[in-house]
Amino acid sequence: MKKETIIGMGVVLLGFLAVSFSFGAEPIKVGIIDTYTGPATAYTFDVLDGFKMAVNKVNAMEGGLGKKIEFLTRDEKFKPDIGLAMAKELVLRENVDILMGTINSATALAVSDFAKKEKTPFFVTFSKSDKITGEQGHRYVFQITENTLMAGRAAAFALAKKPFVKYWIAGDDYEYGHAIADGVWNQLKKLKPVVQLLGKSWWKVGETDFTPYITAILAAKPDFIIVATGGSGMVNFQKAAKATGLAQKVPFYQHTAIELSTLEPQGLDAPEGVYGTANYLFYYPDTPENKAFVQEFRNTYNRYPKIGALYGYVTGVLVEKGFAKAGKVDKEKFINAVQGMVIDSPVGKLELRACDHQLMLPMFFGVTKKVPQYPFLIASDIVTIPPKDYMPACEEIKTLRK
Amino acid sequence: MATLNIRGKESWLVPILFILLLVFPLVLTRFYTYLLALIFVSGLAAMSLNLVLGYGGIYQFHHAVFYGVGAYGAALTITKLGYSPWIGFLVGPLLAAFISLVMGAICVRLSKLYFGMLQISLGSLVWAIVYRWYSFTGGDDGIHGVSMPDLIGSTTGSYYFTLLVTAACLIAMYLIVKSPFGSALQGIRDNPVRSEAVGVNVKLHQLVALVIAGFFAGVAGVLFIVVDNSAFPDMLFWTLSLEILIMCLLGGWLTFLGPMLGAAMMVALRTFASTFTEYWTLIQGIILMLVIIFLPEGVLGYVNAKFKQLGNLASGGKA
Amino acid sequence: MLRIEGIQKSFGGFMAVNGANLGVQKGEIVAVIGPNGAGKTTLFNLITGIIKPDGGRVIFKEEEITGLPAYRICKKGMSRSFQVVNIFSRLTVFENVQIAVLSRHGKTFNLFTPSRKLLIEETSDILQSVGLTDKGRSVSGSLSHGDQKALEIAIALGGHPELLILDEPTAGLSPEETIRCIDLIKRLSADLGLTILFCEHDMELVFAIANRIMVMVRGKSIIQGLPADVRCNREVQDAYLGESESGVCLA
Amino acid sequence: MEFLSSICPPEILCQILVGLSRMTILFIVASGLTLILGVLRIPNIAHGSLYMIGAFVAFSVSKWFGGGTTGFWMAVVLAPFAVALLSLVVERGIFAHLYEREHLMLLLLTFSFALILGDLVKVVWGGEYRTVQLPGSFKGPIPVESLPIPIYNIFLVIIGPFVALGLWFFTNKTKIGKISRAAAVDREMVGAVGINVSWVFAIVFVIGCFLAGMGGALVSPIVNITLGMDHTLIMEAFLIVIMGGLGNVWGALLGALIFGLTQSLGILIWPQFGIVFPYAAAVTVLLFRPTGLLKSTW
Repeated sequence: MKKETIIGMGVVLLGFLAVSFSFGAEPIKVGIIDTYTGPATAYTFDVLDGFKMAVNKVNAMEGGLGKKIEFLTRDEKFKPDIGLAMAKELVLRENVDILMGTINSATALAVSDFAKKEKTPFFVTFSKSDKITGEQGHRYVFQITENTLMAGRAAAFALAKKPFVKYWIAGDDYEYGHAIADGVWNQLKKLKPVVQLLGKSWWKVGETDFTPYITAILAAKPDFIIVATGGSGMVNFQKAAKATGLAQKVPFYQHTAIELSTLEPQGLDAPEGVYGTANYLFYYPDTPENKAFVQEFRNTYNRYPKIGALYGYVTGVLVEKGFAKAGKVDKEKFINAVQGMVIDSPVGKLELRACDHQLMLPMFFGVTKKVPQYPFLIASDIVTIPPKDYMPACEEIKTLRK
Repeated sequence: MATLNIRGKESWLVPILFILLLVFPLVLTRFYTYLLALIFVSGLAAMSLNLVLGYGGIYQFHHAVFYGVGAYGAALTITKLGYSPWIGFLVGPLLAAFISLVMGAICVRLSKLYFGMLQISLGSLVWAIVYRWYSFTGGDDGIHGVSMPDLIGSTTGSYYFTLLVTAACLIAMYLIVKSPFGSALQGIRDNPVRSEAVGVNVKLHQLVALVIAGFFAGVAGVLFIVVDNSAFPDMLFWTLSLEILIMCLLGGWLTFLGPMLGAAMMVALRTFASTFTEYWTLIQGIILMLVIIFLPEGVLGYVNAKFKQLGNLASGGKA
Repeated sequence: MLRIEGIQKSFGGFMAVNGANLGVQKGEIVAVIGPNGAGKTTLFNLITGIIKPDGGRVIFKEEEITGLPAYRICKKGMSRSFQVVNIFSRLTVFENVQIAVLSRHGKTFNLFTPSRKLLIEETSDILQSVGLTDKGRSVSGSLSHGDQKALEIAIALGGHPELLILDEPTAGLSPEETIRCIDLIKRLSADLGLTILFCEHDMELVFAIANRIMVMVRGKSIIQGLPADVRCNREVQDAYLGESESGVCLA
Repeated sequence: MEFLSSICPPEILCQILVGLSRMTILFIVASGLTLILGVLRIPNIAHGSLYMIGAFVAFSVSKWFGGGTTGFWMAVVLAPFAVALLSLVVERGIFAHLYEREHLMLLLLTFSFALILGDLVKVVWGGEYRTVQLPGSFKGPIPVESLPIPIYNIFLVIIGPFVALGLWFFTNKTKIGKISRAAAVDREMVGAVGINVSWVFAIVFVIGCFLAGMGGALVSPIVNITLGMDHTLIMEAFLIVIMGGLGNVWGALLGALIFGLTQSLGILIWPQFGIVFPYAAAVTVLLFRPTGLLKSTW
């Protein structure tokens, strides 16, 4: 082996040694791993901005502990191996007290496993995997968003009251799509045994041309379609539904179809009459809390808050209140303080359930509609489904975790 | 030819480097220990590719398949079949070698770009299967929390395990490169027609090389499980394959240790660039572009050439 | 030792070799001559299995080897050099020859013994015989053209052949190098008792060393015989000189 | 139509028609890729990024002209030229100096461009979705046998053959096209007869990239324009090019046809594994015809 090679490698190693002497930080440090590149940003930017809004408020008025909250972001670019490495970097090098993120379920689950090992609280802000607080849940992980099981059950709850019998299931062929579809269907069959499934179609994630699938579905003549798409698939499918006229022929449901993230980019081109569920709508409920939140968000960022803003904001509040209640920057004390905590939010009081660390959010069910006051569609005929109606019971979680 | 020679006067540096690496966890923080382990994993994957790319001249475009199969083979053996991790560690590389044998047997009749294209198509099929076989592979969520034996469960433990396995693999690969098989392989790289004419069964040698490379890539996949306790379908996606190719190229694909250096550069760059900018792929792309334009033989290749030029290498000559 | 019967090969409708016949006896030096594009190199490629014939037979040591892959034909004791330098350009001169020697000893699947310990003497001997001993450590791609041509032959010798096939061994060489090359071929034949089949443009060289000569024109072998017979053959004169000047003996 | 529906059920007919429109976009992008691959020998991974940039530029242009019919047509016309201009700068600035490098180097070089362009798009347009409004005349479906086909898809199916004919005209009837075909076979020879090969290459590269931009512009009204839209597309385009035979434009058409149809019909046969069919088709083709269906220029 050549001398210079070895010397070179030695220099690299010494370099590592030199930079590794870092210092502990005074403020509360939150490390955020999320996807800030690609389609997912339609959701993740709002999480970050909502979180920032909460944190800035705390920092401006010296939060309960008298410490500032500092945060570091890492763009994992939807790659779980990189996301995991980044989480490790944040904990091992930056010594963050709290981890939060990410929209990618694979990353969320991997980081959750790491958080458990490192005994560092991890707030999952957008991944909808029901494994996070379900079978793979543990003391150190919290889910601030609804999960697929919850979303599916909530939708089934509302759909069971509709007259549709012959269903078709279609969706993005990945864990999220299947989980949503299974969530709706299993619950729907339980609530309304007469329903029948005519068939299923799955397409690859990122599919842009849905017309072939839609024509196949139309040929089967179902009463209703459960469309389990996520991310960019939401808008893509709605566009195709509009172009083929599907939206007028067969009603369909998409989780988050009524949500601003899906409707705003399409402007007035979005199809009307699409059923959807969402945890947050900036115009509903029409309460002072929500109005104040929307006003503040618009003042700061000059746009309407989407669903992610609520998740980010609530996480910021929980971090601040948790540490304030714990009385010191101690991860174990923080968890003891934050689990079971009830906080105020734009959608009312929210409880971070102690038994599985799942935030109990209300779910809104509605159908898309054009209105004169906005340059995009909004939800109408909104039904609020309270969390106790669709969340799995604590006993259920216990058996899942064994 | 730019290979490295251990017989020179500098051979004493190798044990010293190894001892340095052995004591690093005692002085480094856990993060740097982890980062080094990650570099070993990526580096081993890149070096296994370079066995066929740099030494064999085979355009293996989708090498990550074997890395991923190794990881999944181990992870599934441990989590789904419930065997001991040590058995999983064996199953991973063997499965990778087997997939490599099947894919190699199909692709090896083609050469250069056509080989690469067919291989990338086949590899994409393997990826698609892993990606959608929810009930078994966990689909796009991947597999998480693969439990490790206590001995190698900690950051330091996994570091030492990774270090030792990587070192063993490097020695084995070095021996192979220096063996008659390695000579024949380099002959095939330089001139397949002539190799055939001197009695070397080119396709068979290439196939064996592919299987060996697949095996070592599988070992790298297993080490990823050891370090990160997870397996993801992204490990089999074609973009990762190109990243591994880049590691070979950055470090120097005609040198033995170049890919390891390339991996160190890529991992370090990604880790540190991403701490101050979300545009780290931009930086990655620019560096890659500059290296291709100005250092076509990679960093280590360039350094070697410079030293040769300076005439400092009289003692490091080769047999 | 080698017999070729009516071998044929066409490339996209062009008959490169169209029924060539050839016989080589043990110990002979046989030359193949013919104008440019007569199909000499193609013929050699067909014999050594680099390309597969469309028809005809190749018989080597009483065994049919038609269409066998090149590496198997090589194992049977037939080695060749190439017209255009065809070496392992990133490897050293020593390694170039060693690959051929390792291959002949069937050691190329040996994974863990260092090459540098294997078959050193035999390789060195071959390098010595072609006069490249002192260049053993040079990277072959950086050699002069003359040395590369010598290396061409050395690689072919690495296979320890009974029949050595040389495709224009002196192409591109200076007059001095050509003389060295002629000496080398003669020595190989005399000292090692090699049977040699070669093709060449240099008529002087051909008539100086060949025992027998085969003439190819437009893919066909038109005559095979002693130098003296070939020299004054009418057909050969037609092919080389054009019909107007026939009646003059070649060279 | 009635004749067709008598021999096959309407939903299959529908799938075929839709598969054809999917094919058109793939063909336009892949034909540019194969042109560059055939003449310049560059496996251009950044081709997908150019397609993405074409779509983003189409968005910006359409917005500039206030959307609607004008916006759409201006976008479809101007976006490819913008991409062509960008590619000219890249070709003259960088690729022109590196043609002699190994394919592997060129492949990775274009990959480095894909990385750079991807982040630059993010710098310029941000990370959110963008959409281009479909002009009013293209809105809505027309029913074929009671099943709807969007008008825009039919428009695409019509455009496809025109692009193929245009390319055929370019490569066979124009001087530059003829030179480029000769250069694909023997670069030195063309250089030797005194033609400036370098500029021929530049023109071919720019045309290839123009097609990528055109694909992006044409697809922009029916998808949401987003970062990452290049990733799946470039893989599919490469498979099409390989299937058809490297450098063969008609091969790209054939490959795109196979790809589009196997994907559409695969959904009918086995919905869950619909996407496996085109990949399996590519592997099958290559198993039996390793150098592609039609003659490769390599």
